[in-house]
Amino acid sequence: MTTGSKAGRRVEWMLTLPSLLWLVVLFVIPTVLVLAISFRPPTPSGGVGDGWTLQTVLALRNPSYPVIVWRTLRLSAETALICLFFGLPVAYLMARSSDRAKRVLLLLVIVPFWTSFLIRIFAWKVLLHPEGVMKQAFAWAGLVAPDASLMYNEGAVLLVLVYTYLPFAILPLYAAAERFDFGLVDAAMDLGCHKFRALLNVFIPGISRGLATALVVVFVPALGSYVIPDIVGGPGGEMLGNKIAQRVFVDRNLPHASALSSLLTVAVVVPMLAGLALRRHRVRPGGVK
Amino acid sequence: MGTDTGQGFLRFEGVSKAFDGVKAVDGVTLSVRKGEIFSLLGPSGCGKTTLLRICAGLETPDAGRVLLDGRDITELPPHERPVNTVFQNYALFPHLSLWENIAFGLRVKGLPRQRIRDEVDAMLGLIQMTDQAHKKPAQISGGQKQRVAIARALVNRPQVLLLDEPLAALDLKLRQKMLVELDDIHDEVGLTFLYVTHDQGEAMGLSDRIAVMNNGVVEQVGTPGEIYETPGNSFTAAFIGDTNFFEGVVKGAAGDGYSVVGVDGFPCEVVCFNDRPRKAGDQVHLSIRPERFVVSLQPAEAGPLHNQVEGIVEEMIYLGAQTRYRILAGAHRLSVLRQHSRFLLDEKPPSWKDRVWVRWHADDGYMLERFRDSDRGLLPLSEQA
Amino acid sequence: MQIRRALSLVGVLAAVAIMAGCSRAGKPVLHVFNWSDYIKEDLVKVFEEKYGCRVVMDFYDSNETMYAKVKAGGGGYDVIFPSSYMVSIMHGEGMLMPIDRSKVPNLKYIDPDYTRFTMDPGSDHSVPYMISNSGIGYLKSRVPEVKSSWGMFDDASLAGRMTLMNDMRETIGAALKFLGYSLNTTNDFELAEARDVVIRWKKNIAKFESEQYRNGLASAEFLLCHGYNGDVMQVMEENDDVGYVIPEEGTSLASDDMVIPKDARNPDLAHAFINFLHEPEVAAENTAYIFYLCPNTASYKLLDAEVLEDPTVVLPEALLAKCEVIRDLGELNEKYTKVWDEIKAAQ
Amino acid sequence: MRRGLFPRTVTALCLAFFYLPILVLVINSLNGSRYGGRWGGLSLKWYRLLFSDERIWLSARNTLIVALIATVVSMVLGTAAALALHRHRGRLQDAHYALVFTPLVVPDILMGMSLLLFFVTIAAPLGIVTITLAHITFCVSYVAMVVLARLQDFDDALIEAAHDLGAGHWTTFRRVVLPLLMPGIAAGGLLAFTLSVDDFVISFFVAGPGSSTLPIQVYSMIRHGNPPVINALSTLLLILTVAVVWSCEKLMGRNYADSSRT
Repeated sequence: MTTGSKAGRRVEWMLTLPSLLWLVVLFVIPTVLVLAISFRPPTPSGGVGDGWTLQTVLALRNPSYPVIVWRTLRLSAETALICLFFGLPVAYLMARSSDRAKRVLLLLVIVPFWTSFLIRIFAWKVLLHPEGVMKQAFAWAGLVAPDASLMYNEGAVLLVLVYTYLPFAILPLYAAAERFDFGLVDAAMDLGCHKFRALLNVFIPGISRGLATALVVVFVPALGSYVIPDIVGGPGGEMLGNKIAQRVFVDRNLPHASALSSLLTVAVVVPMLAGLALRRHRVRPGGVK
Repeated sequence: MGTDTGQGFLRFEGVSKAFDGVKAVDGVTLSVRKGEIFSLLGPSGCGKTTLLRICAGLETPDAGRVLLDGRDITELPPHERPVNTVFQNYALFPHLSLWENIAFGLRVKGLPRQRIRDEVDAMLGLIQMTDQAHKKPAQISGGQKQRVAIARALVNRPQVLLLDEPLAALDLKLRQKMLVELDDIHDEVGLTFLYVTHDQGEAMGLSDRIAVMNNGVVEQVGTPGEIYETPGNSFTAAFIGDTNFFEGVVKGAAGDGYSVVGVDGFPCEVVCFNDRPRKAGDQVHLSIRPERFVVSLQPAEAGPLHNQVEGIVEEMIYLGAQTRYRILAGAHRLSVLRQHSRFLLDEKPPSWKDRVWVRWHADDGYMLERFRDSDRGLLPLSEQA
Repeated sequence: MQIRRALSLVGVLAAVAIMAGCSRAGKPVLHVFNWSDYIKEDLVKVFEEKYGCRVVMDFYDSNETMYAKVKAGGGGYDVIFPSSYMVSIMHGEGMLMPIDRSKVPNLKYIDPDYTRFTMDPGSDHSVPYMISNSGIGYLKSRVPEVKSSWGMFDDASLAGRMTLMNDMRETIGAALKFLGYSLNTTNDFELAEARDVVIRWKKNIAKFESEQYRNGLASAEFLLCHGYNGDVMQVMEENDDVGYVIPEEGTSLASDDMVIPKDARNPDLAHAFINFLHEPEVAAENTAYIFYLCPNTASYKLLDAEVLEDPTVVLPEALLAKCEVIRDLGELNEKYTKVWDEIKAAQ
Repeated sequence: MRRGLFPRTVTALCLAFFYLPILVLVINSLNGSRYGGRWGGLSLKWYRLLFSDERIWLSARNTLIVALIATVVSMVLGTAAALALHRHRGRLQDAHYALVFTPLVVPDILMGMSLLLFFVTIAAPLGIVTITLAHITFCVSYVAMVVLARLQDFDDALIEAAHDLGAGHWTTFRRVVLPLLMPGIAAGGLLAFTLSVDDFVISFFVAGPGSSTLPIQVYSMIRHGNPPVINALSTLLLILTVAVVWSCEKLMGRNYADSSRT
């Protein structure tokens, strides 16, 4: 086509420039700003001081942070793994269903997406209410003490995280399973594999791209969770997101908030970009034709 | 060699095009006469499609020019050229009805509504699809799509119609039927067709003239008969039809227009027709088409221009119209076609493991220059046993 | 062409949205930033009608949140309701507009006794709104043996069903009072002791919460909560099983004031709003509804005796002597932030 | 091969898990008691309260305005970006791709935080404008990705065919590329709209006085304890959602039947 020509270049710039400029101004510059402010001192009145300092970043060594960072990583990883565990059979069933059943199942998975996510979290508060039906049933069964609360602990945070992100895991898994050739499973069984082994050895590797995507789309947003631990988490369920929000909305310590954000940014964006660079070069080599 | 230097309606002059440093088209000069069906024939990757796309304006050549009716159109963008293309997979617009697909070019030109309606309806009549006009491309068959694609191009009255392997997506039966239809359409509209194909059968059946292309260059231009009977080189001989190749050395002359050739692995020397000045010691390829051999269970009497070798039937494949034999003769395996003619049924057909005699007349062989090394992979050189 | 249909639907929606906007355009707008449930909404409607304007309210749950939001470019509010110590911080930062006394004639009703709670006795840049105290709200039927002490948070039998405020000055202050120290202390040892007390309490509480405890108390989600008197009293209106005690060790008193930020877009209307809330009838109605005391002398006469004699609204002198107003500590505020961080991070 | 018992059980459990909270919420919207745990008789009072709560409708209006603008702008920017990424190769597009892709994986809170700092630094007054700018920023990437996926299936020969038939760049774009991409662009727009309407975290960071969107309002209502009204609101939204999905499905279903398979 006209890729190489001058007119082609002009068209390319015309198409590229709007989104490029927009994202540079409203995404790159703000992110760099966060990184920069991490090295500024805070002022007691809640502003950003002049000059440069390592104090803020070094303050991250304070023992209170590793606890939160570790909890954030652990809860996110647990969420991702649980979502994969439950998402896989669902995606498998969907991919093997008739076209009509597929559509219905897909809709059933997507519709909760379209109810406000805050409202769904709030519904869990009602479900887990210490005077609610669930709790009373548990107490009656002797599973929990009569005055105990099901909420405000790490378990509740994990439960609601899984609830929120499970559809995000199902969709890419389903997309991958849908493209998978189930004849391969039959072939493996024909070659003497037990059905479970056949699925493990053929189906799982066959949808590895989908698995990776599902893992990323659950794990990464979970790292930034803020609302869920805020609403159902207790004093011991704080995650990195809550700390950032606290620094911004309560302590008004922007450099500290920036340092924490930078930590999260580096943890998320750097591996992402590296993966992207690798994949783009593998998948889209050079030109078309 | 073999390039056409005469004046023509559509002319390529020294056209070259490279992709990522690889030459797809290398200094091609060709001319197409007005009103003829001209085919570009060659294996995939030979540059024929690139040449067609250069003609359509979809690629810009790195060097050379394209002239249409004496006018240089090299720099003209595709939408300003008086040529139209029938694409390989037809490229019908899936969101438009067949009627709208055909009307597309006229609408873009901004013709009056009534005129568009008339022309599209006439074109639908020509391809006999008037009753399907409202359908979407997804709802019709491959053959119908092809007809619509042709109609969509023809309705613009191009000076040249470019066809990029238009039959490749069809099955064998349909292909044969469409070939006839294409020919009919050509007769009816009397346009110049530039036809790209890798299928020699299509090219032979349809074309007035063929340009055989390989590695971005034109190997030979000629009528189908010329190309089959007197291939310009080993590549053409191998690509057009099936043949047996033997590497040989000219030993000397054998009367007017014949030479004696020594072939390694043959027990005897071979007499062969020679139309070029060759002297003893020249390296040549000897090409003999499988249908030119005669195979029988008894040796025949030798004549002055007869060749005969003895061999063993290694393999036989029944093809319906004929039988293909693979016969080990000396150090060579010969591919031989035997027609199932009534005249030959007197004799019991040779069978597996039979000792047979393979004969051919000196005029049935053809001597060619040796091919370039780069072509080696393309050639079905007879196996050395 | 369902796409075209969808697009036209979007167009209609847009038109509706814009028309909904237009119908209200033209009226002046007063942007108010307030604590939640800290004003009787009906009074706001009265004000809107009287001045032909529209009042838009946003809410916050702690002084720090409010300050952070306003500081972070959340300008454009006309009236804000910070506690006194926050008023002095904001004033120090030059964020406040001086009060034009001529536009607030009702200043004459301000209770002179009130001056001991405020840092701006002359109403130079702030006008008092309400006096509040913090204490313990609880469910009478579930916590029959309630003690009027901060020590209640050590009661392991209520573990997981109690809340402390998510407010560092209030919660650390409660622990300091429990230990018998001043809640404005800057003494490191006292603060460290208080920190350990809160960390101990933390094991028993469901969460640090400054707003949802009202709802939690009302629905018996929580059995015992650290909260403000008026808030708990409002819950009591709905659920008479709820009780409120002020710990005998003393507690924090807060005077929440009304201020007009420098960048207010509608200062005249803001002055009018402040003046309106000090109309004796309005102040009385407001106090009777939200159960905080408005220091407006003329309004006292209009209040029910029940309210005036309620020891949690108007504190008895003996208890009052043990209470303190939270003060701005300037740079030393950071000590509290640090202690608060340690509390939050403790396992 | 039969569909096993295990996938079916897990799927049933997951769907129950998805819909249990929603069921609770619908039931509670009709519960006369203010507090979830107790049943206070069937009542529509929360719906009446909802319709008289001006703040909810104001924030709904804000949400709608933000979402519509964000959707339209991100559809334009995203489509252009997708076209550039699809058609061109080279360093510029590599960088462009990274730039478009990264916002998809950056947690909300980081985007909210960085945009807040940015707006504060340039002294932009926070409000509905900053919310809209923020929403466009994350919506662009989603639209671009959806359209790009659609472009992968796009037959470039159609563009060549249009040129060949005499159409210039603009005509080709308008009459061939755009109509064929429209389902993709619409899908991207729908996604952007959904995301914008539901976004809380980013809006919360960059919101200013009186610019509350519906999620911010809902959050504040959850915190300040006016839950039954939220239940009523979300029940209504749910009914609306199901109605829209259902009618879309009807329309699409008919459309599929029309054009069979491509």
